[in-house]
Amino acid sequence: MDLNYSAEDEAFRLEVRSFLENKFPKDIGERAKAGIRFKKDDYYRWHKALNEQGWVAPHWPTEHGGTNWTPVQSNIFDEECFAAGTPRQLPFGTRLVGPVIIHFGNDAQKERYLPTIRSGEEFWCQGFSEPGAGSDLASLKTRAVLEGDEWVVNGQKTWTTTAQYADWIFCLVRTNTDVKKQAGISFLLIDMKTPGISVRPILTIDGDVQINEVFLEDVRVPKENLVGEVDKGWTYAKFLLGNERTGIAGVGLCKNDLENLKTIARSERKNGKLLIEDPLFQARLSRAEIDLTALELTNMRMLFDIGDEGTPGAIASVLKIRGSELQQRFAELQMEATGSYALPWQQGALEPDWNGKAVGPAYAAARSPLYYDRRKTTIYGGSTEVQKNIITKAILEL
Amino acid sequence: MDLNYSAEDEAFRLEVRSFLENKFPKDIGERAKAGIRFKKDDYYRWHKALNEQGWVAPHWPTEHGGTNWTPVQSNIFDEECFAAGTPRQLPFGTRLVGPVIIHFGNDAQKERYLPTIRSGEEFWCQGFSEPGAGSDLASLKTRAVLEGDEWVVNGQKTWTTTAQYADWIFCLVRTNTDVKKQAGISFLLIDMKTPGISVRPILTIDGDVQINEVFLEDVRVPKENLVGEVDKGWTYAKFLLGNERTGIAGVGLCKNDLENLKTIARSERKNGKLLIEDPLFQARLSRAEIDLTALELTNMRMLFDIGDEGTPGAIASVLKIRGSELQQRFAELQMEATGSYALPWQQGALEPDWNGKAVGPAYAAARSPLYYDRRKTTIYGGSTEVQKNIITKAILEL
Amino acid sequence: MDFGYSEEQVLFSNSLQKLLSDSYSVDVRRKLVAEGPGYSEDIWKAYAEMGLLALPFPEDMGGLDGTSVDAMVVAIELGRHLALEPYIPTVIMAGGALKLAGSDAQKSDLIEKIISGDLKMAVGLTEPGSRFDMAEVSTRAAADGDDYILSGVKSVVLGGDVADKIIVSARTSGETRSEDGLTLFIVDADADGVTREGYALLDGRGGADITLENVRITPSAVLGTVGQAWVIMEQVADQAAAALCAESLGAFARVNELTLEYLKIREQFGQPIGKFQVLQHHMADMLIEYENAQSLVYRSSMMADSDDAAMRGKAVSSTKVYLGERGHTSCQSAIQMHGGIGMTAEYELGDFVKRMAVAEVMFGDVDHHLARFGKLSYMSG
Amino acid sequence: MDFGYSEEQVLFSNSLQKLLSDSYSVDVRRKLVAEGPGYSEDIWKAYAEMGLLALPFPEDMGGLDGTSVDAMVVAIELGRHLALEPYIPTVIMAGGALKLAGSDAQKSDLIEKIISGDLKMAVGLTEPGSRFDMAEVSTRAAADGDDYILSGVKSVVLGGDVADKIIVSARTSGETRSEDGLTLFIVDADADGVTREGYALLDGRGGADITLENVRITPSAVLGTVGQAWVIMEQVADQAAAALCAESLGAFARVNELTLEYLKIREQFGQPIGKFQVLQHHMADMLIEYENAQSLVYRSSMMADSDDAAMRGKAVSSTKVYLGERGHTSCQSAIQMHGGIGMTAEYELGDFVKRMAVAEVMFGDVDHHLARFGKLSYMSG
Repeated sequence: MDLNYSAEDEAFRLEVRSFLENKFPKDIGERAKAGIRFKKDDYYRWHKALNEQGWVAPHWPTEHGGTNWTPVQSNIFDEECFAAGTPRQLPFGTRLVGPVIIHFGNDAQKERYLPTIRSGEEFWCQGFSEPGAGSDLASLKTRAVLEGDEWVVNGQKTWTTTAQYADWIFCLVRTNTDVKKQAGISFLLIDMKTPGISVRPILTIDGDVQINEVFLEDVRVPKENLVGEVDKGWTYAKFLLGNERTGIAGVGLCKNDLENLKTIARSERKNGKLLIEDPLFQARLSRAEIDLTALELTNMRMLFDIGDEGTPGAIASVLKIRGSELQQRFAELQMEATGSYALPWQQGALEPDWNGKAVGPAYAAARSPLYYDRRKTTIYGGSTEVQKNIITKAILEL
Repeated sequence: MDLNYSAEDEAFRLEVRSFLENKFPKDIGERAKAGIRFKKDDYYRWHKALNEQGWVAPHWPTEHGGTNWTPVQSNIFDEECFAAGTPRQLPFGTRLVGPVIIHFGNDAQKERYLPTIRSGEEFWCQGFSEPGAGSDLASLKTRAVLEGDEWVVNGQKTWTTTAQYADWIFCLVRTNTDVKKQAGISFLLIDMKTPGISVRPILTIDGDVQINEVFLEDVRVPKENLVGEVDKGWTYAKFLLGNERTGIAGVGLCKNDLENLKTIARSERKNGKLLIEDPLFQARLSRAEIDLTALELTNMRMLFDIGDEGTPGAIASVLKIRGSELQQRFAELQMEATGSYALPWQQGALEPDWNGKAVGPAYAAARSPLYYDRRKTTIYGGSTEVQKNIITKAILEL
Repeated sequence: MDFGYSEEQVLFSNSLQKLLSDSYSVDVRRKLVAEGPGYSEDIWKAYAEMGLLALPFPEDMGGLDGTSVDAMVVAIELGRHLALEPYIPTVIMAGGALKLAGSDAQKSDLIEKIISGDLKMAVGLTEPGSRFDMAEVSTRAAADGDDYILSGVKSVVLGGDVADKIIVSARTSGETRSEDGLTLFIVDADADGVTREGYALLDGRGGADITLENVRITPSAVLGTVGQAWVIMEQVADQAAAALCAESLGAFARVNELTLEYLKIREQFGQPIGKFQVLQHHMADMLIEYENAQSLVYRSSMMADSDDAAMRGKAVSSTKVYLGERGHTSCQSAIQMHGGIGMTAEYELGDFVKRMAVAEVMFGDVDHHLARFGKLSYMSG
Repeated sequence: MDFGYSEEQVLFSNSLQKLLSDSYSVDVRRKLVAEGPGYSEDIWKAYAEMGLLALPFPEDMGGLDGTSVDAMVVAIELGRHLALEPYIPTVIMAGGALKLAGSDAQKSDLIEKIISGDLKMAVGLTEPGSRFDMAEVSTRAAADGDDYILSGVKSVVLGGDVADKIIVSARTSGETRSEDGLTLFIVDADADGVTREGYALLDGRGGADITLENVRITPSAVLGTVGQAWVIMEQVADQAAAALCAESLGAFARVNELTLEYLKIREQFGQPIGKFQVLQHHMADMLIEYENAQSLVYRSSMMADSDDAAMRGKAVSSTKVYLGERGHTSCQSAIQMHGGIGMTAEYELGDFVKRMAVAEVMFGDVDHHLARFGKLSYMSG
């Protein structure tokens, strides 16, 4: 038993740091620290820097550009990125659809899609959820009917993150209504420029527009855009969701939050002393930091346990539950620490092009939006309730 | 809207106080404050004092000795009793079986049982729960078969509080196995001296022996001991459980606990100051007191809402849930406040006849036992989970 | 003991409810926030007509002589319907301060205008960096002959964006965090040296930071006794907090209603999600919290008029703590049980949640009131 | 980075597990508690034979040169099987203090006897009224020639009921709550002036209050440098706390196992109660808490040997806080889900719950370690 990183790992950490120091655009990092929203271009520049370094899809097989990092290295990479304030690498291409194409796609699909996913020339979004199919994803209703060489798709997707930036969408569609609901689903790649697709942005309670409704009306998709076999899409979706696990705990994100929180608590004053010295506040801060330490180690233990096999068990649900709760907790504590100045709703101050003067201290404007935004973490990617159901079945066997 | 007591209520409170001052045996109150266990005789002496005052069964119809108190007066009475440290009046006679006999019993039963319930000459216990029938009470298996003029009873009851003191037990027994489980249950009164009854005390985690298993082996019970109609016992049981509600919140108990807690927190020292001045402890104490204030008022609102009708709605479940949680919380805080001296397990010091010297401060010995004893409050009388199921059905209609 | 509304209160509550339901749709409200002025002048006039603005004032000034409980009855409806108008700052706070400390001239000058709907006011009692300690006042009022010259900043003043006059605390003597030496002044919003930075709060209501730079105040605008404002400030803040809590309770009721309704209509896995026991129990918890919060709101509203500062302070702080914690977690449960739809701004849930969030922080957060409750309860005896 | 047991640790763990399962049934344990002496001398001898008592000591003294992680491996099993023997006070605490501060004479005199199982020891670092502050020492050690005369009381000394020798802290100089001026002394339990009041703790293990009345201590029984004991006391207490947490983790594992098993076998309403979603999710919460507690126990055990007091203190206090809160609530859930059966002393659940309760309070409760963590983390920078 040994909690220390190996010398190789430490060297790798330095390599990552040096890359970030030299290649990650500083202006993006500064905006991130201030809670300013990212632009599409920010995501793209970051993606490009990663691609140039050969680190854009580390978990892919090496023949497709993967890096063969150990889980511990992946974790170090994530940690350093968060500390530097990089945007989250949008997961839809490299993390989600990429592996599906690699595992289940045919050679033509691999040739067509993988290079532009790597380069970032084409952005992807995910068409899974529907208005009537959230936690119960398999009840989705979007229909795809084969007419000649084309699938004709009709339906509606929702909660589609960054659909407004996306060139492609990968969709679960119903291709068979005569079988059990999981058995009639296929996995389809659709060009967002296809006629019949319209995107309606959804304003969320944090005041941002990141998610969308995507309407599909007689959208004609070439037959060859179907991945794998028809009606086998549920299998691919489960594979994809299983790959969403690494980094699911959000340890890097929380560590960054912790630093922000400490900064705020060392700026705010209470009863003539620093807020961080206030016993009640300090106790809450301590608990959150202790929880984070526990989560980080549990995450490490999981990485260690799965080794190179790459398929974490249901224990990933433990990480998702606790990680998402902590992400919320840190946002909440930052809002609390900010006091009254968390109340003015300064949406303008969060836009990249804003030039005005924010009310209150510089950190104030983004605190309430962050708090409300984070409410989603226990909902998306399988809600806390769904994760506990998974634990119940897979670990507890109840 | 007015939170103040009426002049009549205030006068009543003084009357209760004066009664307690003059008629409640002082030695019992002192033992209660110190957490010493009650003896059977303590219960009896208290019962007798109440009976002499005409207050032993206030909620009974006046023709049977009831007092016609308003709900607010009942509440004042409970409060004052707790403040004085009286034993809980054992509910089995006056509170539970008494009203069932009054409502559903025949004249002979009323004449036979009500006087000795009032006088305390005969103590009762409740034979409802069985090893296989806890939350799911209706699945009880104890059988009663009519043979001539006698019911022959076989089965086992459990969690039977103070069965070791009881002269009589009222039992739910299965008299019909061919119908829906609720429809085959009868309500039987059984003399504890009947051959075939044996009582096995159950030691609980607080170190006390208050509950028992009661074994019934070919117990022959006169036919006339059946209350109401055969197979209708479930109706009477529901009526009985509904009557258990007044005082269910345990406000008086908690107020007494709060005073004990403050006394401890003013005796214990931390960092050279009184524990009650410690910000973390004080915050917890404050929260508990605020919760108690809210509960007290919610209890009052409920009493006000039901007025004279006497049948609280499912809102009583709200009181049971929160009240039982607070009873636990106050026990927990007292244990916490006591610090290390809550660790020695000083069972002897809690017995009425003990003459030794306790380790640590006088309040220490009873703190852990109280904490463990109180774990039962969210289990018995319909567990918290069962209460939430009731709220779900009756109030939320989900 | 009596927990019911009086007949008058029932009538008042019903007519206010009708006014707000009829004229205050979601769209109307959101447009007022998005396009300004952040409240409805028409509805303000309607309040005046129905006597809402006269509620707490003595009959001889044209008021209705209402109590804090009457104010609660109003505030619950304002919260339920997310009304935006500066009722609390104008009527409860400034009105309360005038009632408690105003000279006859000030009263006759200002109260009539408040009642008629022609005057909006606000009260600024906190400053940047003072957190929730109203005694930590850096704003200085320097005597200059009979006048005072005020300089300082008042932060996050509820209703300060549209107030015609703002009552501010300033230090006429004493150390920065002393309760002695504080004085209240009535400042014209457009007086020389007054700058205000108005903004919407996260629930859409208006607030402002008020900067005073050598603002000259004549003796007629000194409110109450010089150096003795603390008692008035505490009582006004308690009445405001009690009213905010009542608003929050109104919003809480809607949070629960919306969530319960959603549990019944939203289907997943072939049944309404309200059939899942875990969600049922979370909803039961929200009901329990609401019932207990209601009890405390009743109590603090009943005590908000009291001049027994300790009793009143304990009651108000209790309610602030309880709603600030349990209302808070109930809102989180509500969003969680709604899932994605709860995250959308279009759906109304978020608006109620944010209304409760403002009530949680304004006039002191949970920690502030927890410490205050503790001090009042355990530190004196 | 490596989270697995070494081969030796696996072997050790397995053989200890076998010893305890074979010889330590529920009935045996309860009889030892009820009828005395509160632990098993036979098992103590077995510990000695398998090298458990030699674990932390250097090889040249006959020890196994084990680390705190090895101690954790042992402690987890002791907790899992509710072993009663004074392993922590004798081997971890007294052994640790001797290793850190003992003179060669003291080491060669005492460590060998500990290893052979012929000497039991305890360490008393807290006093009545000092709560968990080990610096608040009222016990005085007055110099008398080369000797010291000790007077004072040590409270709730783990294993103090059966210890042959007790190491106590006493003040040789300085103010009552100063970290300076403390000295450790090795006191014979049967020395003149020593009274001990032994008792069972709520988990059945033994403890004692030790009263010292003019107890004469010769120079050979002074442990470490006079007046400089604080550093040793902190490290010993941290190692003890880390071991107690590991024991608690072992008990926690059993609490979860028993509860999960019960959910599967107990039927109500025609199905195993584990089919109810609310209970499923409570059980899932207990699993989550256990996994995270395990991570922290690993970490604090790994750091318990460190002489970086701040790092070590933060790690140990983290674990104490986490287990003290989350283990605590998990135990409450466990009893709740068991219902009536969880309240009975006959069923084993309560024994594990009480073991965890002792670990929660001993060597500092949650508040104590929360404040310590905060001080070490946020107050220096």
